[in-house]
Amino acid sequence: MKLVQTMIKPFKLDEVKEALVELGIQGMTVTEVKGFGRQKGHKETYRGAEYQIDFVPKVKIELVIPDDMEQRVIETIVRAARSGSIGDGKIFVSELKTALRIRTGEIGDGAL
Amino acid sequence: MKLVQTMIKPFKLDEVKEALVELGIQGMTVTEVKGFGRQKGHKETYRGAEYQIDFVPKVKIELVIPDDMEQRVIETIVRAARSGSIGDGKIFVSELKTALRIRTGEIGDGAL
Amino acid sequence: MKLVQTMIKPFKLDEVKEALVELGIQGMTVTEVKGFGRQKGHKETYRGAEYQIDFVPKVKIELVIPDDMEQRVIETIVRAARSGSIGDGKIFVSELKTALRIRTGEIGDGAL
Amino acid sequence: MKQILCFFAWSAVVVASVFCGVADGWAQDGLPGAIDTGDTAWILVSSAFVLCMVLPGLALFYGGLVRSKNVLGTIMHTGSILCLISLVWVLVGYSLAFGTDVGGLIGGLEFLGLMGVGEEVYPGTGIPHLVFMVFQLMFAAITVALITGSFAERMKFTALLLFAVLWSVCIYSPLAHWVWGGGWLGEMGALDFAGGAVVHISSGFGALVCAMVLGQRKGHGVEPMPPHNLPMTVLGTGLLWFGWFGFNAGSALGANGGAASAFVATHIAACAGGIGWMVAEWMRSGKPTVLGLASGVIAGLATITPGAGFLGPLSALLLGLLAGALCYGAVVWKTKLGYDDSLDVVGIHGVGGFTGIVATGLLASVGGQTGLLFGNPGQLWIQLVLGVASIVFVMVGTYIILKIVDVVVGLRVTPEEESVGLDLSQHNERAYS
Amino acid sequence: MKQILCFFAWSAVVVASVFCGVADGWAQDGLPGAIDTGDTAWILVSSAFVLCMVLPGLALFYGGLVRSKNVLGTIMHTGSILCLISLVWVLVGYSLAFGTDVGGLIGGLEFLGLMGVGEEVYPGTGIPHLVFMVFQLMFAAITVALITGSFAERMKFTALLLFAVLWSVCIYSPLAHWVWGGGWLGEMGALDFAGGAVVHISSGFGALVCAMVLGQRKGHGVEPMPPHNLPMTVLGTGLLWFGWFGFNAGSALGANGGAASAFVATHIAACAGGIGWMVAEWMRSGKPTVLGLASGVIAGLATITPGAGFLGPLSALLLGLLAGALCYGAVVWKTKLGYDDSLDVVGIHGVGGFTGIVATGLLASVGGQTGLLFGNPGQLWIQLVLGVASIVFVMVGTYIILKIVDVVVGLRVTPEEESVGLDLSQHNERAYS
Amino acid sequence: MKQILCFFAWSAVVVASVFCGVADGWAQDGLPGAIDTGDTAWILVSSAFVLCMVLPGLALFYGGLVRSKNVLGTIMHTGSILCLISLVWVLVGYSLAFGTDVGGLIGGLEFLGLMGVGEEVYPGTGIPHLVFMVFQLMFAAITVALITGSFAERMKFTALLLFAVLWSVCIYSPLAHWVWGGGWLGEMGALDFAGGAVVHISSGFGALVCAMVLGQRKGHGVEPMPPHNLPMTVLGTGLLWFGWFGFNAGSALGANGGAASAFVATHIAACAGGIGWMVAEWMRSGKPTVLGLASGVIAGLATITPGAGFLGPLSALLLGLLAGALCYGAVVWKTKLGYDDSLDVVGIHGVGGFTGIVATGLLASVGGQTGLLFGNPGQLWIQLVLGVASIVFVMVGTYIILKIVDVVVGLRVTPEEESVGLDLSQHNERAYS
Ligand SMILES: Nc1ncnc2c1ncn2[C@@H]1O[C@H](COP(=O)(O)OP(=O)(O)O)[C@@H](O)[C@H]1O
Ligand SMILES: Nc1ncnc2c1ncn2[C@@H]1O[C@H](COP(=O)(O)OP(=O)(O)O)[C@@H](O)[C@H]1O
Ligand SMILES: Nc1ncnc2c1ncn2[C@@H]1O[C@H](COP(=O)(O)OP(=O)(O)O)[C@@H](O)[C@H]1O
Repeated sequence: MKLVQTMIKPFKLDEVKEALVELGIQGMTVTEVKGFGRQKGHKETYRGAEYQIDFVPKVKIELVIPDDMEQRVIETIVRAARSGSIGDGKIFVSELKTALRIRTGEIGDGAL
Repeated sequence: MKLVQTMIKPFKLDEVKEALVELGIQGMTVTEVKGFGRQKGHKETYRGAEYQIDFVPKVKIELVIPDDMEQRVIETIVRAARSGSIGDGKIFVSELKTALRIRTGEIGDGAL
Repeated sequence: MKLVQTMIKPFKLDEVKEALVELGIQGMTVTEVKGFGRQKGHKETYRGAEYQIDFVPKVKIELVIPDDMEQRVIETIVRAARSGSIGDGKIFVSELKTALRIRTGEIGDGAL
Repeated sequence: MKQILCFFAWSAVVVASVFCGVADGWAQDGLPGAIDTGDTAWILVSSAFVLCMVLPGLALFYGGLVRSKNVLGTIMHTGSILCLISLVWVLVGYSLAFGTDVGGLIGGLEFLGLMGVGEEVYPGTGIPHLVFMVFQLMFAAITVALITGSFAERMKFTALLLFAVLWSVCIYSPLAHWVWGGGWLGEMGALDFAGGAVVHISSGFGALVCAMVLGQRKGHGVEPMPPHNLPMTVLGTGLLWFGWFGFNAGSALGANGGAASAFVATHIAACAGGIGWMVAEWMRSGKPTVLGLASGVIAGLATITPGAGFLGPLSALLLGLLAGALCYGAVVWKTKLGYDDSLDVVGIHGVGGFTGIVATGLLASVGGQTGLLFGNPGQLWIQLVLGVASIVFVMVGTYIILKIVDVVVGLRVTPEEESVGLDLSQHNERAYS
Repeated sequence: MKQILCFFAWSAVVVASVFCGVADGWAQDGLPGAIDTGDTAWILVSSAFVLCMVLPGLALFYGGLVRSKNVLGTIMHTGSILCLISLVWVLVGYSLAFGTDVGGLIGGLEFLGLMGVGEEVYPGTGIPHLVFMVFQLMFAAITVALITGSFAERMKFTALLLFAVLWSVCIYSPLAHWVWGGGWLGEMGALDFAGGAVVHISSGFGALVCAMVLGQRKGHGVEPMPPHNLPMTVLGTGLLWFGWFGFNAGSALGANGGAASAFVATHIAACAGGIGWMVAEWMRSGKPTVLGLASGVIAGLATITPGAGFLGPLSALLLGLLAGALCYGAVVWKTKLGYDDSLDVVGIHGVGGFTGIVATGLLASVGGQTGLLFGNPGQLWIQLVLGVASIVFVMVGTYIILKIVDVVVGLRVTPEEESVGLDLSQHNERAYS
Repeated sequence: MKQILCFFAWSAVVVASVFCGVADGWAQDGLPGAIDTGDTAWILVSSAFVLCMVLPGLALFYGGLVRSKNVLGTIMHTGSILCLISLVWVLVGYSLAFGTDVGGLIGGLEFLGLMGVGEEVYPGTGIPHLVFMVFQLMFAAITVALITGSFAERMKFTALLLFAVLWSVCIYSPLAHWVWGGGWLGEMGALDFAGGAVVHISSGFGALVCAMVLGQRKGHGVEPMPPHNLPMTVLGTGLLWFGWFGFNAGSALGANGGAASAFVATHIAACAGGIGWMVAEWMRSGKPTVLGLASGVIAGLATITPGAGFLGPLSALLLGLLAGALCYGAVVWKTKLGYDDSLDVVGIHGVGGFTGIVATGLLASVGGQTGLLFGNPGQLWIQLVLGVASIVFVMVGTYIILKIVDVVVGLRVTPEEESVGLDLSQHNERAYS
């Protein structure tokens, strides 16, 4: 199994989710995060004091998938999340040892 | 060492924590996340417009443990987090290369 | 590539970020988390009822880096995040299979 | 469900249509001759102030104290009660409370649908009858809303509505009549300037019965249930305090010396209540808290309410300090008794209201009234009767109403709905997105 | 940009300096002889109440309904309009609305910069002229602020300022003159107690044109855009309700029977509006909501506004129920029409205001006025003229102004700015850190 | 600690008990003969309005500006001061400020514990003495609360309480006496309508000393410390504005032409202040901000305070614009000086108050007073004396008090407590769960 993590622009979340569901993905976990990268942040001003805020709001999706779906999942995410402008985000894939469904105790691909 | 990630129902957090502490776990990290899975979300209505919200609030626990505790930790989590209804969540385990305690510089199992 | 995760004290975030940027790191992802560890939490009192809160606010940084930077990154984090008091946090390192930049499709170290 | 709603909606429309022509014409023949513009201005303002106590005041005070999944449900309790009970008051409640006395027990029906309530001066005052009516309306609404704190986070919404209507008609209106509308308690000489018994004892002891009958929240005493937003509660506290000037000083029914005196006593008791609770908590648990200060202010305000027009400033100060410490004690003590009065209506309004009623019998010295310490021991006895009679009537009545409501629609949400929270399960809404 | 700002700032300073000596001296020769302190107290309070409706009331009501990235931008719309239009009113607007009538169409210029507006009694009342002026000022400010709900989350800030000034001077002031300032509609006998046409129709139908001209928000109808903070909206609702007592009952211009009557009708219609919307929503979509109750209250208040001083309590009740259900219908129906009136200004203020204007022609029975149902069929006709004339004038005028503003500074922010949100893109601020 | 608290609690009780019988009886013999109900209504309302400024107004205004770990601590500053200083005022402060003058410097002790302050008319007005007292009480409370903005996020809670009591008794009461209570500044003819010197200079320059003595917050100038909740600050701004009508127009002590004039000047200056700050910021940093508009409104209000009853509308407009721009400049300039006046009390209240005092000497033309520009050059000189004397007295006094407090309990929390935040470290509470 693979653990796919992807940081994307928040307003792309719905689109990416839909695309993955169409592909047959049945579960994912989403976290609100702040990203730092090439996309520059923004300035804020409070009573004349200016702050440079380097972190940009992003959404992180975590997705555990069977090995054979890796390629398709990556392609799907890229397709749905790309806007072409800086800050579209990254996909990181790593190996996963075990997955287990708490409710039933199922293990492995069946637990996803 | 292993990295155990588990997504559970928020109101189970205290129970799971207690059970893990009893087992001898001394550290963990908790994140509020939104989960998408078989458990269906809910509807919301605002001035006559209805939205289907697919994401359910979940809590993610991250736990780094020595290799030999893997089995016991998984069992403990399952026992404490199971309510038997859909949405009880998942446990994902992966390999970890290094752990280090910032304060002391200790490395490996001693850092946990 | 390596995935470095580190849980640190929130007020150390800026310092750690600066130090990593100096080292040449160009991206990272930050999440607000709650940590449980040796650092004890705190008490809260509401209308005479006292609650022991075990979780302490922490910040988690996720960082994907080329293999050869691992040592320098760890040292940099330790230097910037250490305050010497309990609760300074942990660094966890694991292997990463793939990294991909959504905008350009670049893969591997070039995507970071 | 739908049918019932339809039915209610339609009956309201029909009944209203019938009265419409009759009453609305009727109401206009009062002569505005002796209206005092200053008094009228003050009671109009006071009525608006009391509205501000209910919404947004109380709604946010309570809303901040619950968990975030229940904040809208909690606000909805107060909001829907305000709307519904206002209409009930206009149609029935006012007449039952302030219609011509029938046997010392209840008012007559001559003011149903506000027939005959117009712009003419209300006897004994310089304000139009309509102004008196609407000022009293706000009291009727807030009293029922106060109770909801005791069953927060678990009451079914339909049950709430039914309970509110029955309680207002069967408990509040009669009690208001007994004390203020020419009923037996008022005739006895009982003193309740702005509602220590009518408002605070009734809501406080009604709340006690509610907490006992509905039972604890899931997880009570096991999970921590900290307030989700204390600044919201502070905001509510501030608005309650602000509005309470209308509540108490408005009860003088004019912008006169009595109002001045009640205004000052109210403010002093609020401050002293806050300090009293803060110091007591500081001494017992080592730290003063914001919620403690806020709770003490409300305790002070509830306690001074019955005596606001009768106590001098230093008596108010003393009573306020006492109220703060006492209500803190009651709230701490509650945890030992095991009932789950979620937002401490009993400990603050029940205890505060009763204390105030008794204290008025001791300390009255202003507004032509005197208590035991100023040479009139009889008053204390009357006040005790007032307090005890209110408690007994309210507790028995509330119990019966709850049983009826339970049979008709059921009191509690399901455990599943309770863990999801009232916001989503009862209203399909989330507070924060 | 900078130059324009500089220029505006300096012209203001220069103009003001010139008037300063002249007008400020002038204003003082009124005799305070016949001032009634009670009436004055009430209208001072009412003016403050209406301020409270605008800020914090409306600002938070709207602010809670938008997404969190736009909350400051939304608040800023209301806040900056309040500041700017108040000054415009003082310099020009008041005179255009309430100066000596010129041909039934517009007021004269004698009150420019408040020249001659002093402490002397305003004719026909017991209050100083300045108090009348400032009470009216608050109405001028809130009307423009109401419109902003229709183009929330996408209007450019410079466009907003320019639009507000033009709209206030070219639409609000003339309309206020027509109805209240001695213009042709008032002369015709049109009844608009507190601004059903002048305030609610004008903002509601102005809003319709704005929504159509500006177009939908990015993602409208595709992404869910739930309110980011409903307790904030409830707080706004409560403050609007509270302030509306000043708005409506203050329109009696004294603390008299008329104020009493308007106060009661206002409260009843608010409550009935809340219940009406709640029941309608409950029946249609299965659950009552907090936002529904709040919206119904506002609908009830908007609808009773023109008739507050003319309707009896039961008529108010009936009208309120109707208003709640009707406005709910309008809001549901909107989604089918496809224009994006973001915060439902049309469905609530437009529909409510027009309904109220017509209902006044039917149900008037108080304050010396009668409607069709009380034997005066002519009034209904006049009311229809009032309603329709206001709609036509406002829609045409708003369209022209928007086109001008579009040419001069451009109406909408860029798509990029829109997805970042107004807070950061227009104001370099975030609401929550 | 506990003993000290015990001791304080008990002494309060004992002292109060003693006065109780004496004073509460005493207070009742005033004749309510010449009370004007309209004036009384207005000042009762005004007192409530000023309460609303303190809590929830100022508490939330400040609370929104700090980091979320300090919001309760910040609110607690204002809340506890309100409670405590109200009691201090009742027991001692009022008498020191408004008792019979002793040598132009201080009031006599005849009103200790409100002895002899009753329902009788206050000389020269139509309101009961108690109403005058409670209106002044609110001023005493808000002045001390304003200062807390300068040492937000780092003051020890015990130090705060001790500081507040000493400052109120030793600085506020004498200063109020000098200007309003028959003291030397008032006798000189100094004009301070509603507290430019007594309230704003005193809190602003007291704040300056506090910021300097306490030193910077940890991380000041290094970490960004953005406001954690700007809508909360906007809410506070709205409530402050609303309440300020009571503050300024209430200072006419009646519902008369003077109140009307002050009300209008207040509103205009607030609006102009907002615009002034907004435009200045827009020009300097490229974007107008919500916090800028809000700050400008407060600056305008603080600046018009001393002249509210003496300036005409266009003078108010001009002064407001100036106030906004000037205070913006002061706040920007502050960052260069290096002291950490966390919430800009100096830049807004200090600078605004002094500007207002001087401007009154220039622009006064209403209410029987004239300034330099209207032919009375002497007034400007008197105003300068008023401003400078207040500044010197307050700065020296505040410094001494801080040193005493530092010795007795220590001023600052520990660095550890500071990084945890005041909410948890001082009060064991968190604002949001
Ligand atoms: N090396 C990295 N490790 C972890 N997260 C990263 C890394 N680089 C980028 N990210 C995440 O991806 C987001 C997008 O990256 P950014 O460099 O801004 O844009 P782009 O991917 O278009 O080059 C960042 O906001 C951050 O959350
Ligand atoms: N494939 C997956 N990858 C990542 N997270 C998942 C995955 N499947 C489920 N989850 C997480 O587990 C939670 C529970 O899953 P769900 O399918 O709703 O219930 P159950 O585990 O009882 O079948 C989800 O809300 C989501 O957070
Ligand atoms: N075994 C673990 N697995 C996951 N996270 C951990 C683990 N141990 C500690 N942490 C994280 O590191 C933080 C600091 O740990 P703690 O034991 O409090 O201090 P220290 O690192 O100084 O011993 C914790 O708050 C938690 O977020």
